[in-house]
Amino acid sequence: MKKIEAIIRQEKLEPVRAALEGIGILGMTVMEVSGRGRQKGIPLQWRAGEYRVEFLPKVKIEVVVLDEDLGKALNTIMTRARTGDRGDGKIFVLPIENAIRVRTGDVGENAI
Amino acid sequence: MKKIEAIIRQEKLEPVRAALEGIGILGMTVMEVSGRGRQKGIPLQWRAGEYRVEFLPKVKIEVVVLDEDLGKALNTIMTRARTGDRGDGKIFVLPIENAIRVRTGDVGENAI
Amino acid sequence: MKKIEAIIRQEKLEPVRAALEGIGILGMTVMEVSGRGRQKGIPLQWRAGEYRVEFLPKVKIEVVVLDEDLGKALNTIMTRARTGDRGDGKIFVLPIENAIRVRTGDVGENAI
Amino acid sequence: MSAGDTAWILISTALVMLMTPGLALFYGGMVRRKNVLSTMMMSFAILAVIGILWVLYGYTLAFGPDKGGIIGGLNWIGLSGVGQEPSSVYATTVPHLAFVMFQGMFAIITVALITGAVVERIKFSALLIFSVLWFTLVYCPVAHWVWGSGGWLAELGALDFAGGTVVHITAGISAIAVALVLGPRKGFAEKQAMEPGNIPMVALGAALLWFGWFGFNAGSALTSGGLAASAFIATNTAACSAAFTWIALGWIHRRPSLLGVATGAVVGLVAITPAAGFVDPIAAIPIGMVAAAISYYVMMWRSRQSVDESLDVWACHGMGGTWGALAAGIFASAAINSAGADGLIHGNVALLAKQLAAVAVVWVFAFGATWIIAKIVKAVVGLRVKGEEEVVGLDISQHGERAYGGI
Amino acid sequence: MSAGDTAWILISTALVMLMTPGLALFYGGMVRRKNVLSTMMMSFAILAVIGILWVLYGYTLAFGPDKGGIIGGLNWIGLSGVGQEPSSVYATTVPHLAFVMFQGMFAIITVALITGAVVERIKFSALLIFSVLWFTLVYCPVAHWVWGSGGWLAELGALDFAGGTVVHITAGISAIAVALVLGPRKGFAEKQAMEPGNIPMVALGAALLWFGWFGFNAGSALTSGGLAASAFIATNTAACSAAFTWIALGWIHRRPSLLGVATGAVVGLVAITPAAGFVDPIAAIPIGMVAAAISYYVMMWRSRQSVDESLDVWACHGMGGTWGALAAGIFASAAINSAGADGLIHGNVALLAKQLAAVAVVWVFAFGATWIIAKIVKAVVGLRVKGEEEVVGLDISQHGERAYGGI
Amino acid sequence: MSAGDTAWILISTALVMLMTPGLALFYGGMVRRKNVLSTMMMSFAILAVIGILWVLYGYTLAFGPDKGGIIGGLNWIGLSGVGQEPSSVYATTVPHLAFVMFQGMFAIITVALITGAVVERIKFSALLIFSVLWFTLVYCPVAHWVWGSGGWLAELGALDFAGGTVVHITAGISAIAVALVLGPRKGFAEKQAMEPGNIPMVALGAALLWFGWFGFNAGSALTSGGLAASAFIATNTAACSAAFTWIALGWIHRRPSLLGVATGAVVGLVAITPAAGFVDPIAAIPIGMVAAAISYYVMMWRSRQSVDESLDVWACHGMGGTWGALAAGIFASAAINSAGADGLIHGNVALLAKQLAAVAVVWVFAFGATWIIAKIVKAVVGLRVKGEEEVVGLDISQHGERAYGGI
Ligand SMILES: Nc1ncnc2c1ncn2[C@@H]1O[C@H](COP(=O)(O)OP(=O)(O)O)[C@@H](O)[C@H]1O
Ligand SMILES: Nc1ncnc2c1ncn2[C@@H]1O[C@H](COP(=O)(O)OP(=O)(O)O)[C@@H](O)[C@H]1O
Ligand SMILES: Nc1ncnc2c1ncn2[C@@H]1O[C@H](COP(=O)(O)OP(=O)(O)O)[C@@H](O)[C@H]1O
Repeated sequence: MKKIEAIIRQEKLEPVRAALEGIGILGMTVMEVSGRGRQKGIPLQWRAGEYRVEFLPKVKIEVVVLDEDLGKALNTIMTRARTGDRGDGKIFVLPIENAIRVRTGDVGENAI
Repeated sequence: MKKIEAIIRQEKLEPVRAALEGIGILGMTVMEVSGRGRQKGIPLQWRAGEYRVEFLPKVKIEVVVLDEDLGKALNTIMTRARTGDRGDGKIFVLPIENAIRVRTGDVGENAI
Repeated sequence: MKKIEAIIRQEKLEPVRAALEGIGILGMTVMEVSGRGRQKGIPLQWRAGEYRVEFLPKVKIEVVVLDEDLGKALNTIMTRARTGDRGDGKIFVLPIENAIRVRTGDVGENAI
Repeated sequence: MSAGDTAWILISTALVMLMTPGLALFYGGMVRRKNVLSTMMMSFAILAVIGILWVLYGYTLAFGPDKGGIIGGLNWIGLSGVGQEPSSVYATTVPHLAFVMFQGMFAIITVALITGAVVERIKFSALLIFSVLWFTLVYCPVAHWVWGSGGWLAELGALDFAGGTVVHITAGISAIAVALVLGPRKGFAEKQAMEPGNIPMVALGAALLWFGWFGFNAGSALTSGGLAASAFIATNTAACSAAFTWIALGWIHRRPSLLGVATGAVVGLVAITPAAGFVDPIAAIPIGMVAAAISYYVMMWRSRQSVDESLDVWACHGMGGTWGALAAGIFASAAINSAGADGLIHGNVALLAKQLAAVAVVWVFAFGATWIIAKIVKAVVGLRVKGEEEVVGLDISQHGERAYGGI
Repeated sequence: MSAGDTAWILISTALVMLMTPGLALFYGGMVRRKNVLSTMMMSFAILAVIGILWVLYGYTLAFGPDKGGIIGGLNWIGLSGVGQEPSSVYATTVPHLAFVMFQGMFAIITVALITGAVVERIKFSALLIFSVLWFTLVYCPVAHWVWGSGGWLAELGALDFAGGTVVHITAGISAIAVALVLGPRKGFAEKQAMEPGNIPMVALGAALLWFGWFGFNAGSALTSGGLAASAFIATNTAACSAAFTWIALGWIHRRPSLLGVATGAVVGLVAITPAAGFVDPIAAIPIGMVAAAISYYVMMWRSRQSVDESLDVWACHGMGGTWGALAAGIFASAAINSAGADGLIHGNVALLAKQLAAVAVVWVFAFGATWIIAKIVKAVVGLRVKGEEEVVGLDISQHGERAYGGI
Repeated sequence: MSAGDTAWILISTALVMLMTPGLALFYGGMVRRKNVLSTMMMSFAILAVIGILWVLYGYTLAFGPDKGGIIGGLNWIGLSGVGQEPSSVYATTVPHLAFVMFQGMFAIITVALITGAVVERIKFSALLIFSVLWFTLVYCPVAHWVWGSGGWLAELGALDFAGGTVVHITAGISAIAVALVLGPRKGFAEKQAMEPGNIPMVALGAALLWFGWFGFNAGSALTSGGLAASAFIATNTAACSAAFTWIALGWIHRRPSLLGVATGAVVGLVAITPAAGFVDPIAAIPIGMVAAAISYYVMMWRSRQSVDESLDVWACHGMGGTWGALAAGIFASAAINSAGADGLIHGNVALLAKQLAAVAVVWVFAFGATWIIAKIVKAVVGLRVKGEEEVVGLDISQHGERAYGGI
């Protein structure tokens, strides 16, 4: 099992979710985060003039998948989240040692 | 050291927290997340009629524990977070390579 | 590649961000979390008298770095986030198996 | 009929109307985030329901031609015979319909005040049924006793300028009674933190209450002139005095808080309500101070008891209203308002005795009647949501909505 | 000149002014969080722009000396000749300037109402241009027809106490027309959830609308007296009745919601608007009930169609205003207002026919004119933001700001 | 005594009261989330404290029988001798108490305005002490000079309809002085982003300010009639004109923002304040435009300087009030208000000279006195919270509460 952490544009959440559903991946957890990378920040309007915020709102999607689903999941996220401009985000893959479904107590791959 | 990521119902945070405290686990970090799994979404009331939101509010608890505490921590979370209905959530276990306590600079197991 | 998860005081975000920028680490993702550790909670004012909240607002910084940058990144965060009082937070290091830059599709170390 | 007086009553009526949404914000901001909509919904629904019942039968029960000092007759049911001309009995310089609506807004907010006792756990259907019964069986009679022409407490000579007994004591005492029948929120006994979800919303609610209270109190002069001005300035001064006292008390105990100032202001406004048009405006300073001190310590005491009267309607309105009614007996001056009387400091003990009598009667009646009504509603439809619904929050479980949208 | 009447008109004017920010909150809370500022901005910008145009030329177009029943003459351009003395034609007991400003607030909110149809996708510049054209070419003429001395619908004998046709039908019908030209939001066709960002804000907005509506309707009596009081109580009763009906409908379909109560109250207020000063206050109960039922089911029906009239201005204001105008034809009574007429229930069919005629004329004119204006603006400057700007949200893309600050 | 005039003054008083909570929201939404309660608390606490002091001694200092043109005598201390009958000097058609309270609301908001300069770092105790001293030593004297019967600036013939000098210049100039003594926020020098926490709250605050300003300006006519109507329409027009100008300036520089419109509206309201009852309503258009342009560029300039006058009270109120006072000297017309005078455009240079003199005197006095007061408070109790308290946020560190509850 692997954990995918994808930090993407907020407005790409819906297409990514739909595309993952399309390939049979339903379970996921998302959260609002603020990010910073090459795309350093953004100027916002103050009452007169502007100021710069260092962090931009992003969405982080966490999906735990079976090893065999990893490739297509990564691919799906990458293609759907891309605009080609700075700020498209990053995807990280982490190892998962175990998983448990709380409702049933299933562990390991059965829990996904 | 292991990191436990438990995504559970918001209303189960308090019992889980108390139960973990009961077995001597004090340190934890929680955050509000939105999740999706078997329990696909929920219908909400619009002005007239309803609409469906795809994500449900959940709470994610992150607890880093010593290897020897992992079992009882998992068990505690699982039993306290369960209702038996869809949407009870998932628990994932990840490896931790190192830990540091910022206040003292303690590293490794001493930092937990 | 390693993932650093640092849970620190909210007000330390800005100095930590600036210091990381100083050593060339630009990319990072931050989120608001609530935490609990030795510093158990805080009394807040109710209309008359007080009540205790169990969780305190913290900020979690997630930075994925190359292995060679890990040491100085940890050091930077630790020194800048420290006040010496309870509640300074924790830093955890996790293994990363892969990384992808969504915009270009770069994978592995190139994606950082 | 006076255009000036009418303008003042109409705008006062609008101001009092705004108090109920103000209360929705005041209460809504103090509950946990998962119950904010449900809490606000209570005030809005009561506004809707009592707003209809008032014109249908409430007005005539409260103000209709007297039946034995106890209740109004049904002559004005459905506002029949109530028109654009002034009444010959009430507010004789403004249209009768204006007086009807002005009074209606008082009935609405009184019922809404009680909801502070039952938030975060009452079934919405039960709340509506309780509200209708309480309005009919508690509010209308007490309003008649005190303000109805021929009402027995009015005849006794008890004074209540703008609703200390009618509004605040009835609501405050009933809050305790219904909270006792309903039982505490889950986690209350364990002293679980129940953090207010939105304190700026509480402050905004308090501000709208304060603003609206000028209509409540100064509007109760029922004319636009010196008495209204006097009540107006007494009202503002009491609010300031109690808010400031609350700051001081907060400091003594640890820190002054915005939640405290908002609460203090409301308590001051409650306390001046029965006295506003009978006392010298400067008397509002001690009235506000004492009110704040009483409510503050009663609230602290209550929070250590087992009764979960969640938003302290009793400590704020019950105790504030009681002190205010007695304060009217102490500070009243016939020189301020010839329709009033002299109080204790002007050498007249009788008024204070009458005030005490009125307070005692209304305490006993409101508590008893509300307790019975709550028991009946509990037996017939049940009062509480299911345990898991309470834990999930009433916004989702009762109303299928959540306050702040997702990502 | 009457000081009492003037006080009432001035405060009513302030109340109606507050409705536009109230609308900003009402609409702002209902859109997705990324568009809340943009949605609020529309109302605020319209307040600024129409507020200026009204004194420059709007007032004279709408109320200036009649030109053939169709439009006002330019005699009062830039308020020349309009002063502190009463007009000899309109509101003859208050300063002419007070009447100008009172009417100006109506013009402002009418334009702002339409924005509910175009939120989350319209270009801000296009909205401003559209608003100016619509105000000039739709609002001013219709206001003249119905309320201008010599206006042809007024001459016909059609009644509109406070703006059922002038305000609500024009706005509601135009909303559909502009929504058709503009096209739906991205994701609308796919039934993507568009979760309201802040429901307490919607409730606060509804409360301010309700509060302000007392000025809107009771202020439209233009004097402070029995008629204002009667309109006031009718207004409140209709709001309560429709809000309660919406609770009941919500329950039947699944759950009563705060969003629903807020909507219901507004619909009730819309429906009573044309009738408020012509009907018995008790008639407001059926008027509110029927209004709620119509709007509720029209809204359900609309949401299954392909037209994304996003915040249902048509279902609320168009249909509510239409029903209200017809209800005036049904329930009006010359005994309530001698300047009115008897309606159907008092045996007079003619009034209902006139009301129907006025409604039909305004539906057709507003729809056609708005459709053309929208097409022209679309052709000249374009109506929509770019696709990616829409997806990012208009707060950032149009205004470079976000509602709730970062960490 | 006139019931109509009294109704207008009473409701105007309520409107002006609401401005202080409106300001709490306006300022509260503009600071970082960790300081929103502390910022709101300042306005609420000032409302409480000054509300008491005004009736105790403020009114008599400002309006009591004149002592040498400089200050009022203590004859009316504790409102002794001030009653329900009209004063023989001020507002002679309304109860003296109504005038007292109306003026009291002005004193309150003036003190609260200054808090915009000191948010996010001042010690709450220091703020209270500063406010009491400033109120006593700056506000009361200046109010006497300009508005007190016998006040020397009034005698000079300087005009200030509703508080351009008394309210806005004193607050705006004092803001700079206290900000200089207090020093900038941590991170200000490093140009750290200080993102406004809640822009819808700012807009709501601006809306309540606008609404309340009708009482402020049109209420300052002190009667309900043509002059009030004229001031009312001038007020609204200036707000619209400045808000629109701010949109245009925002567009020129990059984007029009809601924060900008809210600011622009307030600046327009400030500028028209001294002139509202002396100028033709149409003159409000250029007055608003120029005000917006001045404040906009002064604000831009200020933000590049080292003085952290955080919410630009000086740029908005100081400069807006100054321009407004001069604009009165330019646009005033005796035909609008016989108690006024003709201004420059009517060929009278003298008035402008007097206005200039009054402005200069108040600038110098307010700056000097405030600087001294701030220095004294700093020396005695200290002005700033500790560095770490500032970093954590004043909500937690000063008031032990946080705005939006946890999970
Ligand atoms: N090294 C990193 N560690 C953690 N998060 C990162 C890192 N680099 C980027 N991010 C996240 O990805 C988001 C997009 O990154 P950015 O570098 O701006 O995109 P791009 O590579 O397309 O220019 C950032 O806002 C941040 O949240
Ligand atoms: N594969 C997954 N990866 C990440 N989070 C998941 C995954 N599956 C479920 N979750 C999280 O767990 C929550 C509960 O999952 P769900 O499948 O609805 O529970 P159950 O298995 O009891 O039906 C979801 O809302 C989501 O936040
Ligand atoms: N075992 C843990 N697992 C996850 N997060 C933790 C753990 N221990 C502490 N934390 C996080 O670190 C924060 C600071 O921890 P705390 O123990 O209070 O600091 P200190 O060790 O300096 O006293 C907590 O609020 C919590 O968010």
